[in-house]
Amino acid sequence: MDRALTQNPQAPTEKARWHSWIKQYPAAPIIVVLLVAFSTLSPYFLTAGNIESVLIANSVIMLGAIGMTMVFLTGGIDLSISTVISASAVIAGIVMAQTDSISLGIATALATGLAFGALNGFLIGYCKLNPFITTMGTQLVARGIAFLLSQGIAVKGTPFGLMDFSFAVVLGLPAVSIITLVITMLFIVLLGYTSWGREVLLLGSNRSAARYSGINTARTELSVYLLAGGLAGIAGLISIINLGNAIPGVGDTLLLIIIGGVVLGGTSMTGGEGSVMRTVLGVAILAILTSGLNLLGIPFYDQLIIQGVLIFVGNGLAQHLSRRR
Amino acid sequence: MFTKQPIASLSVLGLAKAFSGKTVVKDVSFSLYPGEIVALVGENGAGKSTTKNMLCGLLPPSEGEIQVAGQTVTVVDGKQHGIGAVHQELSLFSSLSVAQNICISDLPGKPGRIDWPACRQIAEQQLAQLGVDVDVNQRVENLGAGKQQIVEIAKALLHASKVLILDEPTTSLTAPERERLFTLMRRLKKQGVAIIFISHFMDEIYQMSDKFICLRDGRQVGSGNIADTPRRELEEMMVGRTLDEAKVTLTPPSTELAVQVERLSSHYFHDISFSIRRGEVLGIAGLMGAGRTEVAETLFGLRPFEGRLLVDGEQMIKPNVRQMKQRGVCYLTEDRRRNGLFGVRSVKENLSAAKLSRFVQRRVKGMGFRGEASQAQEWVEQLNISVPSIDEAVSSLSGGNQQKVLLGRWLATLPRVCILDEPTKGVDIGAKFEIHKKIAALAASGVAVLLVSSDLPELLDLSHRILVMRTGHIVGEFAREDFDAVEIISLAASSAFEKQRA
Amino acid sequence: MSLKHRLSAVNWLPIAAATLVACILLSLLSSSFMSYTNLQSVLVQASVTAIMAIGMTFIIVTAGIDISVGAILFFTSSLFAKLMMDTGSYTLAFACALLCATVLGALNGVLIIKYKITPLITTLATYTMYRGMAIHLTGAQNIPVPREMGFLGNGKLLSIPVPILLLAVVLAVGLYLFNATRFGLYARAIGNSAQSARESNLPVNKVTVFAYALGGITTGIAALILLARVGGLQSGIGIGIEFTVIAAVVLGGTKLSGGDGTIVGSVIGAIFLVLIDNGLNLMNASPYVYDIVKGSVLLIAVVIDKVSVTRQQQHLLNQRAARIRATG
Amino acid sequence: KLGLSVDQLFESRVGVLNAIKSEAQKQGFEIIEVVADGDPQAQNSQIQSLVTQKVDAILVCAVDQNTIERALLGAKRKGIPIVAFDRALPDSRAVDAFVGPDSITDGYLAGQYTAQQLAQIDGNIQVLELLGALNDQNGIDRSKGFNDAIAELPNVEVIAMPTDWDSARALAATQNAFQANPDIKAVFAATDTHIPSVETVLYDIAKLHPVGSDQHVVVTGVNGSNDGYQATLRGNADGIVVMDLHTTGVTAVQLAAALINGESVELNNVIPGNFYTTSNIEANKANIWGAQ
Ligand SMILES: Nc1ncnc2c1ncn2[C@@H]1O[C@H](COP(=O)(O)OP(=O)(O)OP(=O)(O)O)[C@@H](O)[C@H]1O
Ligand SMILES: Nc1ncnc2c1ncn2[C@@H]1O[C@H](COP(=O)(O)OP(=O)(O)OP(=O)(O)O)[C@@H](O)[C@H]1O
Ligand SMILES: [Mg+2]
Ligand SMILES: [Mg+2]
Repeated sequence: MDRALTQNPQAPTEKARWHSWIKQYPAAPIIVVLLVAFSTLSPYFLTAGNIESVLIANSVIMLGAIGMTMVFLTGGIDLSISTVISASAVIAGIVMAQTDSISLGIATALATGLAFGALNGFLIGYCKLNPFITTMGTQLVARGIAFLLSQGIAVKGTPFGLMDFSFAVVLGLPAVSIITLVITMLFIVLLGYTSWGREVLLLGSNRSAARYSGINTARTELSVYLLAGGLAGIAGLISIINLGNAIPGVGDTLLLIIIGGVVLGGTSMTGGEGSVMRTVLGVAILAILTSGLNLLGIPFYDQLIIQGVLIFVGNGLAQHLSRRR
Repeated sequence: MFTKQPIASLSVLGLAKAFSGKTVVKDVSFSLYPGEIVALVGENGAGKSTTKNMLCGLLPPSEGEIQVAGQTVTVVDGKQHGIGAVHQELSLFSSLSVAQNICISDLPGKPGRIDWPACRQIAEQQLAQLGVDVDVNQRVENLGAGKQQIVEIAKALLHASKVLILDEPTTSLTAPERERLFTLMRRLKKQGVAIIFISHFMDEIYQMSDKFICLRDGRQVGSGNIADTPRRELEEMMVGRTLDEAKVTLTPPSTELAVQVERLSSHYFHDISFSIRRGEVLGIAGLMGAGRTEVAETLFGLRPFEGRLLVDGEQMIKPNVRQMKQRGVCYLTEDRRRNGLFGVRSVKENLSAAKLSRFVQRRVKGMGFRGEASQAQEWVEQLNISVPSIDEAVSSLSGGNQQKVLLGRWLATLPRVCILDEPTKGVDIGAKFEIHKKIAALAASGVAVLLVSSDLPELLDLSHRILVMRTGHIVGEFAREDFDAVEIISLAASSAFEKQRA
Repeated sequence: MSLKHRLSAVNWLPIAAATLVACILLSLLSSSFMSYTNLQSVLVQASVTAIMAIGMTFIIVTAGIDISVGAILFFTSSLFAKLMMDTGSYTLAFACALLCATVLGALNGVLIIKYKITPLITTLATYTMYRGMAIHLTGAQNIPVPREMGFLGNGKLLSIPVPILLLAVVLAVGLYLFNATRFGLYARAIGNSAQSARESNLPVNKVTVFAYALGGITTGIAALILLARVGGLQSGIGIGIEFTVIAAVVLGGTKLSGGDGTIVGSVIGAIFLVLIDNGLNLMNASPYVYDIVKGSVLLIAVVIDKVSVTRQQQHLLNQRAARIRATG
Repeated sequence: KLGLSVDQLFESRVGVLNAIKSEAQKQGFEIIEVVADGDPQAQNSQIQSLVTQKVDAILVCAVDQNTIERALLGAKRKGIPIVAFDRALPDSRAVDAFVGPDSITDGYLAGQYTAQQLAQIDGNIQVLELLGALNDQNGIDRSKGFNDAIAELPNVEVIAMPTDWDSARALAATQNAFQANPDIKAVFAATDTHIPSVETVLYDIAKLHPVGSDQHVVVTGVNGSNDGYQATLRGNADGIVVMDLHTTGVTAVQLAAALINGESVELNNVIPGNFYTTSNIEANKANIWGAQ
């Protein structure tokens, strides 16, 4: 009888496991291909210096992308992440320039991010406003605040302690990458192994069903935007460490890169499906791609074209791999 | 060929379907002649819907041949071949109007200029045939589940000139609407339309069909004339084993009140009062749109209300779902797709969704889900859910199995008050009996059960008491010894008759 | 159906109300606002985004999105300017530009249905591609267009500015397509549920490609107007406009989740967005407060929208409750 | 090998890049070019990748003058000379030489001319200023220079409108500004690529009168693009400050070559812009990088 099927589920075969793994991480094969290609094509690609600079340059993007991942999991979108990064950097930069206190700077960066996150979360979670327009509104407000407070130019006077930190190396990795790594792991655990994380996924999968199951959808949603804001705050601070100064436009160009990284990793925009680990891989694709194409000396506009084409080729590849048995 | 029979409207030979290597339908062969109604029967997950999907061109068969009116076709095109289907899960467009939904596959007028008045007229005609009164300009999302089902049927009828496939069309319908549907099926039959009828209600199958095809685990295990096959035999052919005597025994309830409802009113109902005792099964009968679902949802804290609601003697003021859950109340929704299932998530996660904290590992508070998988596996076995693995996405399950998952989710919370809205919607006979036994056992253990169902025999079998609702009011109450199917239906329906007369 | 009932289905009413409020406020704050010429110039300014928003509405009701329209605009303008410069033939340049915009739009649709990647990521990829192609084409050079082109940007026919006329034409065609044709209905149906659409045998692929192609051609028209108005190709023209366009559509009452939307709403949404800038310009606001004000106004607009929708629903519910009480 | 790190691609930047590339070719240098597309973090890592590739010198135009210091110091430690072009890095400890415009003076030249033209008018004079991006130092400096010069007139009110270097926004802003203040007597565009937009608006409201006419609105700009050149030639614009992109590019490579050879060079090499008016612009066509 076929009931046996349910009672002793077949031990997954090697092939089936590979199959489901690829499904889980559609970005992985693309990364492998890119790594192999670039390291053969450019002798500089796998040098310590290059790896280090790629890690540092993508730390801000990674933190923003984690926030965006959570928001996407609920089926929402947060366009304000990029400019909240800028606003937090500027406000923290000003506070640090005035007080020369790093801890106060960290606190303000975090507080700024959380404040914007709370605003988004309240409006979207409790007032049930449309996430796209709402965060577009806060995006502009955050950008405006960043420009108003800094008058458009970099805020100078970053404490030397923070500058030194940018050169610090822990376990052979730049300190900012270690911070990013720790936060990433934290969120992998938070989303994958806590009831809060599960509630976020369920909420995104079917909001109405989540309500019918007794999940406090408004509060969960608020917490997601709040955390995304907090991460943007930290990202703003990291941008100061990386760049030495707080600049008002630092996050503005990152929005599409962040969204691209998240979706490339395989987190769906409609909610309920995805993970931080996928986002790590998605961001990695973009990071490897830009670094590799730069090292190969490909002209900027051709890089753009190649990036676009590779997204389709890569996705085709991933789909092909997951379809084959 | 020396047959005197007319050409088959539709015939299939060795039809098979596999999803990523797993065969779910195999060796299905039959012919369907004009003017005959063939019942497609089988347990949940037997492959009925999958077969239907291949017959109406939604899924390409992995193997086998389909002939329409004697011609072999590679892909079935519903409109061209005159094949219409009512799908198990509603396939309506919620933000379009009823008229637009009904006509969408065959719009009147030119492609560049739809004739909207004609469209409305067609829709009104279709609905009039089914004898229901629905505003065709209304958006479908504003209709209750029952009326949506009617719209779905009206839509399929429109271009089913040769073959009509009905996949569990009656799950959301109450007796009068079923009767109208059957009348219509008889008329179509007379007109020479061949009908494939999928249902888990044996009464209906014996009432309506001429022949049957029985599937078990994706294989065709029998076919023949309904008239020559005793009901018992067909049932056993479906499940592949001998069935026990299907009779649940009810234990008398205690006197302790679990739920009291006093003068409850909302936008959907008015002045509702009743109480449920521990160990009692209280049934609510009514036509679709009577407001039963709204009462049930209100009791679960999903909707605002006026009046008093007491659980265990404690008044609930503006309760929310969480508070009701803490009091041990659970609610099984009638609309599993919209309000129940987390489609892309796994069976395991769907089973644990209502009681996440139950699985939380204690060592680090709030972290990890130790025991989730084994619990889920246990429920899968208890409810006999047919699923390749508990990590499978719940949306790939068959309809009846999805319903079981949902039921499992709430039974897993070990409720003290159980509100069940159409609990056996789409569940096969064997499993339905198991669920009935479970409900009876639940009541026997002191759980108060509120049972909302459009399946009157189910209500009569399981309830201690039945309330009858009509347009938002309670219009009658029957104790078990006074149960009378005819009287209950006429009480529930009288408003509909009034409306027709007016 | 009662009038109230009918009105509740008109989902562009909230934004229309917000626009009206904004107009009243602005006419109080700035004496020059209510002049005929200013209102006309508001419409002219809105024409580019409004035309694009009409195309985008079709895409969004299919539950899609097109991030690449800004890049299509950039590429189309580049192609047009380049062809004008190299060949001097208006016919050739116009034909190629509009054709190319349509093809690029349609390509988005084709890629979406071929690779089954979400529309966002597909159009994000084509956004970088089209942008790269545009820079490749012109080498990031600015190219002037002939003065006669200016007719498209600030010429007048029957004393109505040409961009407004073009907007009216596109609006009329859009309304017709949306409300009277199979394509319009199918687009909404697909946005509601692609699964159901397939079950109902709708030509999902064709409709999808056509919707994106419409997004492309409206972008092409907008590109030509913009090019005519700014007098020549500038590197990066149009990049970033996609968010304004999407915002106009969403403000207009179209759901990003698809299935439901209005063309008129999108146009009003575009006008509303231009009003904010216009008001700030008229009031001589400090350049630094622009974004803050714009953001706040957007937030207020969604709140107003929400409140009015909720009130309408509440009203319908009360009506129902009264009916039920009456039957008792 | 020369590393070339650029903030973004647009017309005038490409003008300098072309000059750099042709000069580099003449001197036998190979060029490795990276474009940051406006992202300071990207530029940082790109500069580091240039260091990794062991270039002999780095020519850099910064996205933000204050934020690539870290990467530049890294290069400096490897002994790679650094030449900043177009955008000054005034506080940098890493830069060995700068070559580029003096944006304050450029703005000042345009302002000075405008002030002269408006000097005879009595009463309150309104002047429209189309700002560049609010976070671009060159834009900020041009504005500063222009305002310094115009402030010499006692009765001037400057109406500043943000444009973010975007012509469409410049167009809308000009249109709205003329609605609110129909008496605007002069327009200053931080980049002369916005001048065609200004012409569109003036034409719309029937105020497009050539230089010399009574009702002429004074229009000036900075840059030297073909847009500005043509407008000035037509007489719709009074004049433009033209940056000498060719000299900038050539000088940048020469400075780099000198530094590689260990020669000491001047730290600040300002290439002044020239103000050409309708009367003399045609004669100077050869000096205008954008003119076609
Ligand atoms: N898209 C799919 N991917 C994988 N498996 C599927 C898919 N659709 C159906 N199945 C599997 O095929 C089997 C048959 O499903 P089907 O829906 O045909 O059953 P059914 O007979 O209609 O049952 P029910 O009475 O419960 O509706 C089930 O085991 C189901 O899990
Ligand atoms: N989502 C909804 N939006 C608006 N009205 C609704 C909605 N759902 C149901 N209704 C209306 O509420 C009334 C009662 O709904 P419903 O059909 O759920 O009642 P019911 O007694 O549970 O019937 P059923 O037999 O269908 O379960 C109907 O008139 C229906 O039109
Ligand atoms: Mg089924
Ligand atoms: Mg119900």
